[in-house]
Amino acid sequence: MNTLDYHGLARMFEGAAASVLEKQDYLSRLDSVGGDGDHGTTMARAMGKVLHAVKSHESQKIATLLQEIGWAVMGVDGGAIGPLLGMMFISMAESAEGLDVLDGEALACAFEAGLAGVHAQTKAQPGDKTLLDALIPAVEALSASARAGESIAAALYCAAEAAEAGAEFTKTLQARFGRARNIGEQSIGSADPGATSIALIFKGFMKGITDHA
Amino acid sequence: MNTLDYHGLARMFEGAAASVLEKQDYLSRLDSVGGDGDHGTTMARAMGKVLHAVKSHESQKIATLLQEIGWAVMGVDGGAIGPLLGMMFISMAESAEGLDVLDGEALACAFEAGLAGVHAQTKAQPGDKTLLDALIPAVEALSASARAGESIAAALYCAAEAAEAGAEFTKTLQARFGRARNIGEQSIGSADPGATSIALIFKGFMKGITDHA
Amino acid sequence: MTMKKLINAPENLVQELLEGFALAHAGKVTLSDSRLVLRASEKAQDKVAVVTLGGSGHEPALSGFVGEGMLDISVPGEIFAAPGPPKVLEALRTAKRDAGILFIVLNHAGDVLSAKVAGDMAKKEGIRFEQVLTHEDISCAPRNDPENRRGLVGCLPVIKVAGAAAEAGRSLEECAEIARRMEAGMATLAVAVSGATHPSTGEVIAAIDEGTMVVGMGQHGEAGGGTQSLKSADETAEIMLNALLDDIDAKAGDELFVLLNGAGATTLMELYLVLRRVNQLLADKGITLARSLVGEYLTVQEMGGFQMCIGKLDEELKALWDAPCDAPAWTRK
Amino acid sequence: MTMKKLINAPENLVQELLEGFALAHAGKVTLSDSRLVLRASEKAQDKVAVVTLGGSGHEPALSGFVGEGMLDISVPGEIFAAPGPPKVLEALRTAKRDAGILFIVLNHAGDVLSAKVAGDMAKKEGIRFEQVLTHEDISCAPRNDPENRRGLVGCLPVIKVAGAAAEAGRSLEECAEIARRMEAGMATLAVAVSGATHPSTGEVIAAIDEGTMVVGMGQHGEAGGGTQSLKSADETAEIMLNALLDDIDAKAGDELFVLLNGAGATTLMELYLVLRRVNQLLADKGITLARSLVGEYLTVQEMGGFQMCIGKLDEELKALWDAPCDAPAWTRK
Ligand SMILES: Nc1ncnc2c1ncn2[C@@H]1O[C@H](COP(=O)(O)OP(=O)(O)O)[C@@H](O)[C@H]1O
Ligand SMILES: Nc1ncnc2c1ncn2[C@@H]1O[C@H](COP(=O)(O)OP(=O)(O)O)[C@@H](O)[C@H]1O
Ligand SMILES: [Mg+2]
Ligand SMILES: [Mg+2]
Ligand SMILES: [Mg+2]
Ligand SMILES: [Mg+2]
Repeated sequence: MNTLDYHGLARMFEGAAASVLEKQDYLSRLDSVGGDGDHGTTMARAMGKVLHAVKSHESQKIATLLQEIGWAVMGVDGGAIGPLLGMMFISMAESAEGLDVLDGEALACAFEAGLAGVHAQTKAQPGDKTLLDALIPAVEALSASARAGESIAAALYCAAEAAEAGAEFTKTLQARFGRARNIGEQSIGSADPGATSIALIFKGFMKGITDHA
Repeated sequence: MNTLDYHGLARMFEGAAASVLEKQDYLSRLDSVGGDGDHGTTMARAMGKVLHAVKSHESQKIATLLQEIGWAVMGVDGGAIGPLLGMMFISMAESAEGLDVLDGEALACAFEAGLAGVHAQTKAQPGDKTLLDALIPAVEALSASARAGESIAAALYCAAEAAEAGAEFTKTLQARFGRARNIGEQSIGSADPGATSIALIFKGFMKGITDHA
Repeated sequence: MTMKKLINAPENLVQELLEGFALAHAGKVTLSDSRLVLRASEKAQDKVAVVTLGGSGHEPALSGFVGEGMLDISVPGEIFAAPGPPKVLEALRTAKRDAGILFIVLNHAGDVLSAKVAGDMAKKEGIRFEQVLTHEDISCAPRNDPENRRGLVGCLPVIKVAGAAAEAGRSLEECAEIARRMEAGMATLAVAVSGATHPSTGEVIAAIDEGTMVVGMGQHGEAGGGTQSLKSADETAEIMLNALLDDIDAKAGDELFVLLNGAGATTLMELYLVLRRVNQLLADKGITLARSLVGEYLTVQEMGGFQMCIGKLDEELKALWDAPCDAPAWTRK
Repeated sequence: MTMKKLINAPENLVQELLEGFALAHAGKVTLSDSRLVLRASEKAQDKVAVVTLGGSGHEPALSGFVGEGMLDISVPGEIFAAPGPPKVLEALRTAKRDAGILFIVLNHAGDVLSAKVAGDMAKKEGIRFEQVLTHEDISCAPRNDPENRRGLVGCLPVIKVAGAAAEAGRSLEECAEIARRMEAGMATLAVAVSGATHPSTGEVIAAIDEGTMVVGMGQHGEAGGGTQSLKSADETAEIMLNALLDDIDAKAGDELFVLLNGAGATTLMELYLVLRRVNQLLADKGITLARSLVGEYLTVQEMGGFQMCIGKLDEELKALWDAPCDAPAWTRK
């Protein structure tokens, strides 16, 4: 399998939803440390919308599915995470516009566009203890693997590993963006909720692909 | 001593103030049972005004002193007790109008007028657990004693005894007037704060007269 | 003492709060040297004046209702305690006019006593006034025992319509009739979910157990109703509304106002939920929610809970309700 | 869960509260099917529209500022959470007009992100708007680091003057300039004395120890300041005012507004005490308390405490402040 079609993409998102939903409470607990404790709830609502979009979607087109998922995620009134994640998927959609399947290069381009979409929304930089600290290494690992000609499953595996390492690394960081910024040094020691969600999403992407491969 | 002059009256009120002030906290505690716990505070403020009126008063006239005391007591923003007690003294003033000294008969008339002044303000009846349950027996005892030709000190002594018995008796009653009405049967067992104040005032009247006699 | 209040010396509390109040609403009210709260711009002498009295600690009540189209004078007392008769008499003297004074008194022992003593003296001085007593709390006495019903937030709609009538130049008799009509068709019930502290003494007002609420709570935390388990907004709305509708004998086709008065800590959010449910329940019964008012009007410090006050409206009362007014706690264009 | 709130199912909370809100203020606002809060009577198309967004649970903010002379549309989010970009974009589409839209955004991560995404899309659709960010909380960043200052109750005076300018037919550029001028001269500081509970999760928001207070509390109980022993009203007023005066560099001769915004459980009584002291302190410094506003505008559920917001006024801003408005939370004749 070296290309991803509409159905593969749908399974990736089903995997992401399952992976996040399983950890809902844990995500809220992480957000209680320095945020408002709603991250798990918001993510669960977002993933519910993702599942609904996947199930009810009819176009069979990659770009429109991504577009719809992005818009659905953004429609969750839950603070910071909706617009960030939503813009990631919408930017991916723009990159995948017109394509019926994504090969490794196209997938790398799509994720890079997604990352750029997130960057465009926030001034947060690597090391600021945000979802970027998981997303940047994930996208870099994915691109490197895909462009090296590895399979899409392998690329997603690398991305998931990198995202998890990135989320883990946020434990050592002090929050400089989002609500957690306000607690300053007290944010050190616990992982960033947004980064943890990114790790769960990539883990789910991978499982979604490989479990049904 | 079978008449009461201006100075005697002043000493009576000084005695009443001392007697009440000593029990301020106890009065507030009684009011906490079914009322708003402010009775001691209000009475203390009222007695402060009484003392001030006595000290600063210049007319040397019984009626105007009573009038001023009544008005001062009413000027205390403290709920029910101010108008009731104030009207008592103002009604006494009306009865004593023009007199330089009060003999037993005049004193009885004055207190009877005072009681009538209180009655005119409230529909409370004997047994309703209000200050009337101390005031009515006190005035009756005072009148009986004075009209029997006993000394003013003796009449005040009888009044003080009767007031105290009346206040004690309120423990057996259920409040039907004032804030304590709202707690219904729970008011039984503890004395009515207003009746207790009346008992303290008459005790003070008597001590004021006899200590300086 | 577990008080978490931002205050200064308790003995100056009322004076200081009134100074701040007058400052905050300088265009609408002024504070006299003797501590009466007056309208900033006096009403014409040929119109009926509207006067009331009552303890402090319930802000914005009652002084927050002073202004164009509402009260001319409020006489604030100490915290939770009626002002003494001398101040009340002074207010009546200040308001004295040929057109007369509508004197609105909430049924609480201290207020009634002060009003009576001051009123008797005012009568002797030839001051013309009509007294209207508000006593619409259904929790502690049945409708046929009005003397034992407390006056709660129902004073506000009475002040509103009577104030509008006075502003419109209606006679003293008419103003009194309007106030009494409003009062007669009205009922209030309070529910408390959490207690408060007395700001001068630091004592707890109405400690309420975890998981419970008290229906029939008085304006100062006096009992009068039953403790029950804490209910949802919808259930609470239904319990209270049914009791009130019963009391005023409301029927399909009636037009009502509903006033939800927050006790202090209860959020507008919660009150909006209650209003929503009240509207549904009224609609089910064919009764019209003709006017509503939601906010904190007569508080009990930081108590949690609210008073629900409903009342019958006719065309005239609706028009008076809608008339413009400009008081600190109620401005209507 | 120690929540003592009158609510129904948490997942319906915002929808239900908005329905009740729209009902309570039916003459002033309406709720659209997609949950935008709109003015009951639309503003003329040739005038600038004013739009904002923000989480719920802060009632009456922000939807309580919708009305004549203030906002045209507010986009309410979930409890304490910004609405997502799709709703915000819909609001911008609804408000679209040649005169343009003044888009007021409070500086909180979620709001800013939603506004940015929606704004970028709106731009692509040719919707003309100017965004003004409010960020006047002095507690968590110095004046030269405005990006890290939160937007607290200062949005209210900005909405008031910008809304008045828009109502008066001023151009989008002028409205934006007025909003920015007001914002630039403004500073806010919050103090909390007691915590609250999150109405959907039941979690404690900012538990505050007995006998202490927290200066610099954020709008959702986020820290940002220091815990200190509970002070008197006078002392608290002085601590807060001095910090704020310092921040805006106020000088003798300046004219300021002072807005005291109750957090939820703190009484008007306490706020009046604070205003009284603020006025004394300003007078001592030769600064004029030109306008004041005391009440609950942007609450944090039943939290105890308040936000003090001060700002410089010039003749134009004073006139705009005084202009009539008719929103649920602020009516001015
Ligand atoms: N300005 C920002 N830039 C980048 N990421 C952010 C920003 N604000 C928040 N985040 C991310 O969002 C996460 C919090 O999401 P969530 O709890 O859903 O939002 P909120 O804080 O608005 O409740 C944080 O852990 C962080 O990863
Ligand atoms: N309506 C009434 N008639 C007669 N006495 C009353 C009445 N109301 C209150 N009292 C008396 O006043 C006392 C309470 O006084 P106080 O606590 O000063 O007033 P308040 O209850 O207004 O705070 C009661 O103990 C009772 O004796
Ligand atoms: Mg969060
Ligand atoms: Mg959130
Ligand atoms: Mg008492
Ligand atoms: Mg009292």
